[in-house]
Amino acid sequence: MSLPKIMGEALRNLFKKPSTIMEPPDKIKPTEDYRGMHRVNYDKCIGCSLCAIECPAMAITMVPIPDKKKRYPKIDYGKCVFCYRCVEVCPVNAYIVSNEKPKSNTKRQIILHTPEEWFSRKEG
Amino acid sequence: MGAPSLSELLREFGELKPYKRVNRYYINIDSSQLRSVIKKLKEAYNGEIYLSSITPVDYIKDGVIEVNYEIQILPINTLIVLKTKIPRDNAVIDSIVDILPGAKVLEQEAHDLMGISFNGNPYLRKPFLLPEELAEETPLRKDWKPKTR
Amino acid sequence: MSEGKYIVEIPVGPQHPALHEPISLRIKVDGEQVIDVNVVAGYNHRGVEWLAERRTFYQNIFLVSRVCGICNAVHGAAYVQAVEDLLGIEVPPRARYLRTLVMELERIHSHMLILAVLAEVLGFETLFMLMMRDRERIMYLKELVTGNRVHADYMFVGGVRRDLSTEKKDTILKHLAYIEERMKYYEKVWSEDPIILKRTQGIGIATKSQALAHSLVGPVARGSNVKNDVRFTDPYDAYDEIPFNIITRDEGDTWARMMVRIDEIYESINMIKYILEHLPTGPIIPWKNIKAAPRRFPKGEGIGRVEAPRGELLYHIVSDGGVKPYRVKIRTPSILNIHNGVFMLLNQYIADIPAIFTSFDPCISCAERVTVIDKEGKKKNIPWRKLADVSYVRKLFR
Amino acid sequence: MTFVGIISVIRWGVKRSPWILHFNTGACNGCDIEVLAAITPFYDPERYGVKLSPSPRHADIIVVTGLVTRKAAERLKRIYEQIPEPKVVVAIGACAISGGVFQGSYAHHGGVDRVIPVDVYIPGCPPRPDAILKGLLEAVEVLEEKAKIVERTATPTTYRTSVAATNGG
Repeated sequence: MSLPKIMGEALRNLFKKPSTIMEPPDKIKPTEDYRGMHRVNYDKCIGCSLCAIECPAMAITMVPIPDKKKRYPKIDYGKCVFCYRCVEVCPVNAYIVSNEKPKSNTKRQIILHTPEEWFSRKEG
Repeated sequence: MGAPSLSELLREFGELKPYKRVNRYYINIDSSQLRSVIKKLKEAYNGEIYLSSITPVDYIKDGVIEVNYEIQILPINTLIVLKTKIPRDNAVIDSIVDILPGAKVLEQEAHDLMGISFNGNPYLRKPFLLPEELAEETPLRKDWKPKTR
Repeated sequence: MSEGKYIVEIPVGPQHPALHEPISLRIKVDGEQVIDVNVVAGYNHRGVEWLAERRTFYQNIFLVSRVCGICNAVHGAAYVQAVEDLLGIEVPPRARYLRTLVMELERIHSHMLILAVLAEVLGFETLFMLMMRDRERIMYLKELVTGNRVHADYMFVGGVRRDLSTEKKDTILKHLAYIEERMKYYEKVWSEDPIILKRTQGIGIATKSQALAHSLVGPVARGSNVKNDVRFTDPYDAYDEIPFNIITRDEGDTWARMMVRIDEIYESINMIKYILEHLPTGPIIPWKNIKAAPRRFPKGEGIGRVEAPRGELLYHIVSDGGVKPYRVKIRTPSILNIHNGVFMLLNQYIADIPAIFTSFDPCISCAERVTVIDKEGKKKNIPWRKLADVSYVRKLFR
Repeated sequence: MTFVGIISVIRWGVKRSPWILHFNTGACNGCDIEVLAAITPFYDPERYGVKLSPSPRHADIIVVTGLVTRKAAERLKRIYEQIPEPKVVVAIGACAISGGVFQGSYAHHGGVDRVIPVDVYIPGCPPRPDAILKGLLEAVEVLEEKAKIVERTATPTTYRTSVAATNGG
């Protein structure tokens, strides 16, 4: 490329909008169809543990809950690969899907989704 | 040179059987004939064949390891699988690395993970992919179990 | 040095800033010329084939996708093709077209990535940034169609997991028109820029017979005029209905391989346009819903072959009639190109090694599926002073 | 300038311009291309001063992608030791956190925290570039906290020995 051409390109780029997304990174929204955080509607869940069997990453474990007879799935987002296989196989469609990005954290224990959390939120 | 049909070409080694999909065949051959089959294929198709993969399968019940050589023949767009069987406890087969140099890494891999020795391949080494502490092990054999850590 | 050969062994990698991938090359040089290359592999060995024998057929769809992050949809497609071969299922036409669409999108983004990375290796950082910027659009399209930017998880035994709505078609066409226009500019840069031409033309040559004998696949083979493309030689999915050309070049050098990739991007764009125009209607899986997929697998074997962005990918599955496969063999294109392609590095200059090696489009996680290497651990015959030079060499890779 | 002054300058510099070292310990490349995508103009981390560093000795944050294979584990430990204090470890993706889909294989140790201590976890398979950027900003906060501790506890002698140790490694 000749020098005037390069200068012209540089000048034009000065007035172009930058391609960078200037919003803070946590404000950037994925598209509607993004496979984001999925949660269990524990009221619908029948405790069949199909999702725990089918999960390729063993991210779902069935845990007992005090005062409940059934076992409920607990999702570990640190293991989850967001393939949505659990959403597909659930016979009662108990999974709630969203396009929410999984959040980064400084503690390993916090990136979990447990039935206790759900039931305590309902009671509280 | 007109391309001879594949089944005619390999009649002396065994019967060519088709897979479900078109243009895919397999043939059971003796492991001692492997080199002559590949040499014949290479000559018949002017060198326009390439080795696609080597798949060893461990049949522990029968005590054999089946080594499948998937070979693509470019002029007639055909995949042929050469099936050979070797004993499990003496897993030795002739190397084809001097006929098709592309077999080098596939034989290295099979040697490392399945413990098959290829006669005449100078590049074999262990460990190739495995970590140092598993250097003597062959993880893809069915009787292998990982040590608990 | 007149008193004899002065041979130095230079370890390159595994912490490899350009490719972000762990592989180690032990290069023996005489002066500036490479006389021997030893690929030390295994840093990325994760034991996928072993794990696949211990997971169910359906879990494996998601496991094998994660063999490689760049070409994940084709890994899934090859695996499900092998399982369909085993089961003997026909895939509905709409699903076949949608699979092809996702695989072609993946080819575009993979080729753009390696074109950008090679530009960076040559020191052309502006081109790297521009190509990566435009590549984001393809990633956006991939997210739109499959639900994730990288791991598509789009394939399923018998069909695909998501349908494509009409509004999305227009978005895809809009972005593809932009990419096509930009690619014309990049093609001009790649075929005219004097620096790129001087650094890539005439180095790392593989002749046709060498490429065939060493089992090279994909753009590396097609750059050497080998008409080897699974899309043509063993058509799968919708490739027997979609018109396309196989791109080959006679030069066989680094530049030819990159130009093959550029021309393949155009072919992919045209194929996607054709797919969107001729997308059949109908179901996307042969059953009522995904829950009705078969639970029993017959005894037998299945072979799945697809043309990944890097070359032919082969899955060989053996089933003994259980819920888990008896054996899953994964033969990735990179293992052939990396380990068998090193003959092209011989008699070249050290400065050209990164360019030639990058032009193979090496994908280490594909090649090893289980592994990383130790630079100084094994052979300590290099004096400490020489390691200062090694860090210099590694800067070349930046 | 006094010694405390020098350390404060280091802390200020660390906060404004964290250099990251990217190390692939056995990932599938999915996280790697997202890290690569995160340093491109679309997300432009250089506005926060984030820059890829080629050498562990210049890095403040080590970004680990992928599960730790047995061969890579020793490399990772060495690289971790070579990074000068204060340092922060970021584990990107399900594999780096726990092993992800590859759990139970013979060839790896599992997540990064089995080998070196991890400060920030970024879940996802792979996380989006903006999520990676968010995690890096979180790591900068952790880094600042750690820099404060280094500032409070460092004396000229300990500082010099730690520098000597990292240079000799």
